[in-house]
Amino acid sequence: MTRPQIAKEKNPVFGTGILQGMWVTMKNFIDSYFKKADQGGIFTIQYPEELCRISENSRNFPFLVYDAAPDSPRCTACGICERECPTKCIHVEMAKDTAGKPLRKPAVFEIDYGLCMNCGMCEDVCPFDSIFMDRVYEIAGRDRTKDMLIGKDALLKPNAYFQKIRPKDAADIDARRKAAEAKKAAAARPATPPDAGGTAS
Amino acid sequence: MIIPLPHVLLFSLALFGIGAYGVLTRRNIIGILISIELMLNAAGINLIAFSKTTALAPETGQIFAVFVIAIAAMTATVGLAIVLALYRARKTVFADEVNLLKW
Amino acid sequence: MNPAMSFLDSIFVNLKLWTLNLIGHFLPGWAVILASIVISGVVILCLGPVIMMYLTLLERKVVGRMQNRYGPNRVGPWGLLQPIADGIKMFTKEDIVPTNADKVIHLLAPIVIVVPALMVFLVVPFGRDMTAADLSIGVLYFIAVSSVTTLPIFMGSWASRNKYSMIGGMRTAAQMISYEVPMTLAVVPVIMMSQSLSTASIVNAQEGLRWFVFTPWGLAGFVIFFICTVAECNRPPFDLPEAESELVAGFHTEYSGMKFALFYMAEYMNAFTLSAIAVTLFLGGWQGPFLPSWVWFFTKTFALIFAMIWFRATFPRFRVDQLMGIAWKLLLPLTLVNMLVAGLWYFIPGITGWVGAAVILAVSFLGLTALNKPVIPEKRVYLLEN
Amino acid sequence: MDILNFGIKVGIYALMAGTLVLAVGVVTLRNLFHSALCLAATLIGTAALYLVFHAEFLAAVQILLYVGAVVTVIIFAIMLTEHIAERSVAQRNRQSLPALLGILVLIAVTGRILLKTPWAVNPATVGARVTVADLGAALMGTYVFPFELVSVILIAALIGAVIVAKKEKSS
Repeated sequence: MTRPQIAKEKNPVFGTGILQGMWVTMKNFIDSYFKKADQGGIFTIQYPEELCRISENSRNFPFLVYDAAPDSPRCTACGICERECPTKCIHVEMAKDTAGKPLRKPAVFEIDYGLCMNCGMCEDVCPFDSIFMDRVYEIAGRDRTKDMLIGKDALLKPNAYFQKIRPKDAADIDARRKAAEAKKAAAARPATPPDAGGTAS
Repeated sequence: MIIPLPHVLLFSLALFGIGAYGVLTRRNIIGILISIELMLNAAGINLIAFSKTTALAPETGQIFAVFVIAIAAMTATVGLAIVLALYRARKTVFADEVNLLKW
Repeated sequence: MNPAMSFLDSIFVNLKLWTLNLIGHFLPGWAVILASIVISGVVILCLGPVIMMYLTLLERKVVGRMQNRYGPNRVGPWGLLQPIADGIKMFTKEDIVPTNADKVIHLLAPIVIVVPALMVFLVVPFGRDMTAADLSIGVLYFIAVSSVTTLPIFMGSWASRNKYSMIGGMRTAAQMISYEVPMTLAVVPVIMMSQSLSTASIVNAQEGLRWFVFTPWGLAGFVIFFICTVAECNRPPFDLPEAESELVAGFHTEYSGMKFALFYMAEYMNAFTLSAIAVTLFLGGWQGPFLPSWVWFFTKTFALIFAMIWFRATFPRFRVDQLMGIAWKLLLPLTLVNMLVAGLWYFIPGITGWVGAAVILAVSFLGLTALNKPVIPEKRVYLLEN
Repeated sequence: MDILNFGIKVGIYALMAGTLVLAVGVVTLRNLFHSALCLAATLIGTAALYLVFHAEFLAAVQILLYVGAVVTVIIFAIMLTEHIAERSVAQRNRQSLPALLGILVLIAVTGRILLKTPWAVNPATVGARVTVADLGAALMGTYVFPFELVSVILIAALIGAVIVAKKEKSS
């Protein structure tokens, strides 16, 4: 067996290595007072006062988008997301008017955040660009059946919010929707659009 | 002297007697060493007490007490080294089991 | 020194005298003596734990800063109430005693360990005329009392009936006995120069800026003493007795709640008193220009404590053989040389003595380091038996 | 000052009694570790008694060397040989009773002699305060030969202890 070669000592004078090491910690100590996080200062985030900067692509729980007002969401209560959801955490009921005729918007839209596994399937399958993944994370509750079951009122958020959290996606989607609408308007110019109130933006 | 000399001497005598009893009755060699320390200590008290009362030069007794302490330290180190060597060789620390040289 | 400064300088001394005068009006003479003892005692008994509490906070903050963190800053402004929160937590924790433990000694060990830690405060000169008891054997008293600390550590480690505690206790014994030798010998030149063992007169011998650390033997002695100090209070990089990664927590593995808190307290009070004694012996104690004496004393002491924390944040733990090697093969011969050098420096006045002393120390240091080349252990080959 | 003096006197006698009780513990306790701890307490009690005789230096040396070093070494040895000293093994040989009787006779006779002897108390010595400097001067002057002798013996003991306790290399 040959003995492993020990690297030649870099510091010729005894003790300089110790001083170098001490200088490293001292520099850290001084930098922690005078430098910003990205220049070698403290990068700890003081959580409740300041929040983490979240990257645009972060996703966790779904929410619903409305354009003009919360009582006219993009969602048409088609129920595709409800069917496709792997954990079956979405529950949708279609709204009906007084005569019993179904309206194209949800009466009940509930998501059980306790069940949801943040897969984003609902966002992929939604044909009306209505359901998207949010990135709120301060949603802890004391009761897993009550506090984790989020209703329609809490789920509905304006398009402006969506544009704020995911500007790139939102811009793409808005552009696509605008183009589709323009096409539709061009095709059916003589007639009035049947659901102008619902999709106009 | 705040207390009479014979009282101190009686105290150190009692300490010496207790130590001697320990030396005579303990089986464990370390126990015997501990008891010897007690006896040496009693001697130290006597030296100090005499140096404070009857000595011609007051520091004599203290000097010899220092020597006693030094000797005690030596006893402890050498004695315990012997105990360890004995323990390694014969797996015992009992004085009456080390009887190889007994007739 | 202007009157305002001298008022500040002796504020605590005058406060005590004033209180004693007040007591003297109402009570007989023996009560005044008793009260004098009680006042000093109470001040020390309060000072010790308070200093300990804030040392823990200081340590956590400074180590945090050195590791790019904030450290505790939630309880109270800048985390100032954190030690109190910790104390409450310690008080309310369950006290667990192992089944096979030696119950009495297990209980006694943490109580006994605080006693020497508090007793050392007696000879610390906190400022001008601010030594609680100016014993004629002050330094020796300090060395003697702090050497007792080994015993309760032994008691705790043995009574726990735990192999980690046991190993920790054994390591403590080896380490503390070894480092006591160079520590005591490093003090000898100071005693030679000041010709006294009393801490107050040692400080007085360093009048003005003639601190012992500004002489060749003083600098060497200070460095040796401080290294031994760090080793004596089991702080990193000498924390083998309580090495977390190897021994769980060493001798206090089996302690919880208030008993653990007492161990912790003793450790931090030892760190403080040892730094204070290092300041007294080498850094001129409370001597210093412009500021009140006690401010100087505490500034210097906390500077040393900061250095200890700095070591903790910087250095990895020693190996056992390296630990023993430093004490016996490097520091001990160096202290012996240092004693000789101190004598030479005293008898050869002027620049010759200075240069000669410095040269002898440097040469012996380099020689010793050359003799103590790190041993690279043989690579072990384990042959599989077939 | 009378009350203070009386208190000190009572304290000293209590100290002596406590030290004796602890010393009895040293020789009678079955568990060697306990008796080593009792020894430490006894030695501290003795050191306190040294303080009564104004031998501060001796008291400090006593604590430093005995409690700090000797007791630690003893405990070290106890720990290394511990599992032999188990509770089931007899810790005392069969000469307890004769030893006790002999010691009692010794104490009785010597104590009687002690009390009967007219001690020639030297008033000059009683008043003298021995400083550390005095001790150092005496050690380096009058007693330099025993001092050197003790240091030689210390070195011999140190080397001897290392040699005796050294583990022989297995060949």
